Amino acid sequence: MTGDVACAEGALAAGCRFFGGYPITPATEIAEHMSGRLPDVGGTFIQMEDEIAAMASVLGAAWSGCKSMTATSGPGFSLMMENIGLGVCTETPCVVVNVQRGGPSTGLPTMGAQADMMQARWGSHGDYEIIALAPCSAQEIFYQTITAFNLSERYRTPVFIMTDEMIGHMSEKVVIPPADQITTEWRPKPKGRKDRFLLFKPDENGVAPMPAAGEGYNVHVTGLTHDEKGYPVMSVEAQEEMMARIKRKILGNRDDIIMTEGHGLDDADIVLVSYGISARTSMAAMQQARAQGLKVGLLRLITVWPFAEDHIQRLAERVKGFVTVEVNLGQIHLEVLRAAAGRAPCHLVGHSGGTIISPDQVLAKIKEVF
Amino acid sequence: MSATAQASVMAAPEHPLEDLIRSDRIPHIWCPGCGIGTAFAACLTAMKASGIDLQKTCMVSGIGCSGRAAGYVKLDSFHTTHGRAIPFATGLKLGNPELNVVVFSGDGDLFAIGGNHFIHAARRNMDLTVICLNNLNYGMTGGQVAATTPHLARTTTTPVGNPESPFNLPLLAWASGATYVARWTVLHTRELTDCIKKAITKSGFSFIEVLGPCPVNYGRRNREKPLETLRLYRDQTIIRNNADPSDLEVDFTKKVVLGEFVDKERATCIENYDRTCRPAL
Amino acid sequence: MYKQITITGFGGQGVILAGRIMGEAAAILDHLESTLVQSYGPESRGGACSAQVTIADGPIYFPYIQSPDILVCLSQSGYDKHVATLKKDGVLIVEQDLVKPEGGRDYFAVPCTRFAEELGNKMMANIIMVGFFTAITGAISLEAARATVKKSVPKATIEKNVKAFERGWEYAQATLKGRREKAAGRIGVVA
Amino acid sequence: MPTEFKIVLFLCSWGPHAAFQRLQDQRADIPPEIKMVRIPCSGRISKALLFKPFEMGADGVILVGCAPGACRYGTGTETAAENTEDTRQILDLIGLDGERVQLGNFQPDAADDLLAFLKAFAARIRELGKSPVRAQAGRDRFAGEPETVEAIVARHDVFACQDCGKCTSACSLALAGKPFSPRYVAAEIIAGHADRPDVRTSVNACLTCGVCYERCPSAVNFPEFIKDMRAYYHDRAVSAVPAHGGFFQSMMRAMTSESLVPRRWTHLPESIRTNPQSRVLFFGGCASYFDIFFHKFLGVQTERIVEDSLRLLNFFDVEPALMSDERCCGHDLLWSGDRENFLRLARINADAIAATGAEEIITACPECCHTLCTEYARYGIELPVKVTHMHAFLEREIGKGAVAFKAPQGRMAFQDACRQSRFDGQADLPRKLLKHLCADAPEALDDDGAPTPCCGNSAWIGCDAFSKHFQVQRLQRVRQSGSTTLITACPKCQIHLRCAMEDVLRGGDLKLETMDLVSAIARSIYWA
Repeated sequence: MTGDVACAEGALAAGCRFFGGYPITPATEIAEHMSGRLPDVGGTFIQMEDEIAAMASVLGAAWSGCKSMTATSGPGFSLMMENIGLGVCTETPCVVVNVQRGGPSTGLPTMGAQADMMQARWGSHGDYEIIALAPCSAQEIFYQTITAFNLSERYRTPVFIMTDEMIGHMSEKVVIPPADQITTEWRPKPKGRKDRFLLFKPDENGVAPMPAAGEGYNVHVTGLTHDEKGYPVMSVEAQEEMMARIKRKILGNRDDIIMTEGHGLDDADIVLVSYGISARTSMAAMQQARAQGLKVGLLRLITVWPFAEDHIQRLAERVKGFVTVEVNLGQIHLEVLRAAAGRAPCHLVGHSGGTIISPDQVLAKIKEVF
Repeated sequence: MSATAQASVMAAPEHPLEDLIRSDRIPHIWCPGCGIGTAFAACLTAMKASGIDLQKTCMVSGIGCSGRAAGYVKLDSFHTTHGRAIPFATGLKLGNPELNVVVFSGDGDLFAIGGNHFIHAARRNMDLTVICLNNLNYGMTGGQVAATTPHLARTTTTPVGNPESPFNLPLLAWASGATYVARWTVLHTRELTDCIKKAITKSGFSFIEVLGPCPVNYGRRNREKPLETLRLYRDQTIIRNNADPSDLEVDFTKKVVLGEFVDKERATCIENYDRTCRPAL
Repeated sequence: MYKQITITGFGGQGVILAGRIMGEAAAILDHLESTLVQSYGPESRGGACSAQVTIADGPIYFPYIQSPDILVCLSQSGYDKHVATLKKDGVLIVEQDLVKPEGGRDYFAVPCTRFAEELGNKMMANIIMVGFFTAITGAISLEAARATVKKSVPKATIEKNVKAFERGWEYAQATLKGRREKAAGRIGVVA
Repeated sequence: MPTEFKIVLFLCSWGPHAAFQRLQDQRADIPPEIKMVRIPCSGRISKALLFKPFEMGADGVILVGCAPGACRYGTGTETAAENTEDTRQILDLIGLDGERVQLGNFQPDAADDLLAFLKAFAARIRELGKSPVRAQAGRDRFAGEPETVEAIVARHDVFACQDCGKCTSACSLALAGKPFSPRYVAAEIIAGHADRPDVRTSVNACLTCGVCYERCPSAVNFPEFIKDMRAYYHDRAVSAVPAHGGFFQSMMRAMTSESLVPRRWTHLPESIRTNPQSRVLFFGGCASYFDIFFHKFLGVQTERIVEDSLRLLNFFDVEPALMSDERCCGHDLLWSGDRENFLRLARINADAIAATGAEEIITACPECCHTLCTEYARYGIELPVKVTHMHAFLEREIGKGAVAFKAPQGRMAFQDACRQSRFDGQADLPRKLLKHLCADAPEALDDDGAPTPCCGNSAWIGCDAFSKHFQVQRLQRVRQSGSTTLITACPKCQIHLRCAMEDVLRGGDLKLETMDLVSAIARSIYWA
């Protein structure tokens, strides 16, 4: 199946029961697949009038007690940013898939890129932390979609799957394990007296329990800066406290959230840093380089946000350099540069999108920097 | 504070809507002379009177003065982004069809930035009750022109008069497929309350426009004293149920028609979805 | 085993579906690994498009194909664009009536569009090509290919499509038999 | 002295009879099993007459004529030698020893030599033993077969005839000017005149080509009606004598003896590959008998069809099984009214075919195909195999592709086989093959797609000047259209049309190359 279909199947396996979407190449297949499958499992699919509405409906459904998601590509991702901000502010669990294509604006609808990575990080206004995953195969999309839902529920936050046209449209074998072998998590539920319940009072892991509408908690949910009760409070202190909580629950759980995969890092002189489809290019390039006797390793970022800066820092102490491979003009590359902090030179193999990077290009860069 | 004083507070008669209001958030932000409070009270009264399960009832608002209503109701309430109350409510209702979802918001929020969502929700016949407090301008941001501002009316962004023409909201709702449409002013609280009650208990997309004064921003710039606005509501309106929707322009130089204009049955979005997409269930 | 296959044609010929059937047959029923990537223009009918299928018995990292082992061309423009990329000892398969190969390179040809029309629906040319491809290249097994065809087409058309698949497969068998016979010097009945 | 052996001696009443009389006068010990039939000339004993005694239970036949050069009629001795030789060859094929027929030539004064000859022959026959052919006794009727004319008429609903005359206006015989009308025959039989000689003659004259049935608005199946009527006459022993002296019917009746073991495939070229275990059985038919019988005619080579079929099967990787004792399918017996012997043959065939274990029978003969497939089933004889005409096999294999055809030389016309085109509704099948054949030169095919009329005869009965007349017309038309080759689909069409070309007066006007479609394909197909 294609990466897009694997994503939809992963969502269903994770327990997603609401999809609010708007068609856009190359993410449409996810919506199409969900539209056929959701009614059978008691869920609901709706194609909204635009991506803004789609994202709003996803948040609404999340507060109704559903696991909900949407899928889009760059232009739609831009439109969703408004309500993604609302989702972050109201700490609403949901999953947003961005099957990236060439941008800016309408860009290259049928051709892939990885150039929305920074938009994922900073796309909505204000300071915040976000979780973004970048799977590199159809099988991994399946599993990472489940993981995305689990992280989203665990930390009450929107989670992004930053895939791309190449993987979205690539068909590969996907093994779907039986339901009892799939772990699905649910948002922590409040306990205790309903009239004393505080919607944003975190428990021990920094995340506040979350009821659903209609359960009698009479919650108030607002995109205004709010206190633990959820009431708007227009004050410096309230802002500080709210922001600290939103950042803490993510950054305080970095070890749980950040997933990477290392190949040949133990003896590597040069480390390729890559994610998504480019990680496959990098893997092929690494094998070719190794065959030529070049000690090259690969750090594949499965979680892109929060950024695995500790890993980079540790590697920077002992490697001769980093080569970041991504289909953009240097987004994660700048993060690597920041984390390496001058301890190791950082290079980029990237271009502005439309096609995948070939292993030859990476190999050439490896030879150039060796 | 003395015990006596406390006792006197305790003894004070309870507000009839006490149980539905987050009294810990009072005072509210609405200005003196504003019509929102009246409309909000009518809405809460209607909710109570309708006998629906209030625990299963939510209010969703967008941004603006009216959008603050969700913050004052002691129900599950959602104060969303500007213009997006209806799609948020759509997700809420689809995610859990047992919920009664009332959208309470202003004309700027629902019909300018959120206009597209309004017509699509009406087209789908989403089972929502949408109450629009129409005060003819953007009140919260200081009185800018809105999609409902009358032709030639003055606002901060139309200092010499509005060159554009306003929406006829009931006509728009009717044309988009709403199954219940009514219009009242805040002066007509009894009729308004009855209609909201009817709208809440009726399935399908219900829309109620409530004309309410904004003396601070709109009234002041258009030489309309608060009381004069209410007088207009009394003198320049005419109640005509089932009126032709195209006759429903808001133009106080002529008579403004009030009443219940549409009350029809049509399968809701969820009924149609279940029937079409999961006939076996 | 590591086989890279490029299928080219114009939109509407079912190039992508053909590629998907090949990949799926290999991955699901032949228990191999496979990837399929595709490129197409904005039009779903008439524009040039191609599918790139990699079939391997180990992991496939880079799913894109620069020089295929097998090139299947359903259109002249697809042929013109891709023929230079085909490996020297690669296998070239073309739509007999739509592609005129030049340059003396050996190739296999099947008039799959004509066959499809004879079977009642031009849309099945791609399935005939899958059948032909299966027999000529052996990249996927007959059983896997046939079962995948059944799974990949609308229920009402399964029977027709299996027939189309077998048409292509038989034609390939005949082609291969003809080549064997010719190699053995048996050209005709009398000669 | 009674004896178990029976030998028929055909004795020329000129020279040899004088010698024989002397032996009788001398009371010479002529072997008692020899029964003498005095004849005017050995040249008058046709192959049919030479064979007939065997059908009737004889163990040997002697033809004795004058010595070469001494014939009173000039060519008698020569003709007798030819007929004897042909008959011997056919006897060999059919599984009766050729030696059971012997020609002798004696002068009147060679009585002793004649006696020695007769004794040697009788001894030889004793050595060979009794003929495996058993003379038939009693009748073996098809159960439930209608016996009365009324029943036959009812069975085919001949009453439905509207007397419209469309049949007659299309009938080849009527068009050739013969006073023959299907509708008239039907009307007369309905009227109870079945036993009138002219009606009987008409029933026997019918070509059973099926054009009338094709035209009939009431769908009266006239050929089937004729078939039953012929059986009716046969039951009453008033059948007409078939063409060629009834040789073929005789041979077929001989084949109904189970103890007879034909040796059908002894002359197969070595290059042809067969496999006794094959799931495909090839059914050859009577072509090789025809070739011997008609060998004097313009190079009739119908066995070539069989050989080319086998070569084509080999070409497509099929190595078929052959039944070494293959018998006639029985078509001609059935269509000349001898239903009981048809059934005997059919039963023996069905058992023999079942015993091969094959799943499919392929035959290149349209009559064999129709008979095995349709007629056997009609008379309750189930064949446990699928019957495929060679054309269908070829269309299937050629359809798979990868073969091409050398462009034909000249222009070709096609002669349909009635059993294929009209009876089995397969007129398009040979035409598909012709299209393949002329793929590179479509202008070489002269065919409007409609089945052509009958070749002029069927089941070896009813050949006359009228059938000759329309054969000539047909050949002339083909020639006029510019064709140089006539492609046939049935060995009999080839024989009949070649016969018409033999016309000494028209000679060159009618000459066309004739070739079976199978052979035409075999000649030009190649792996592309």
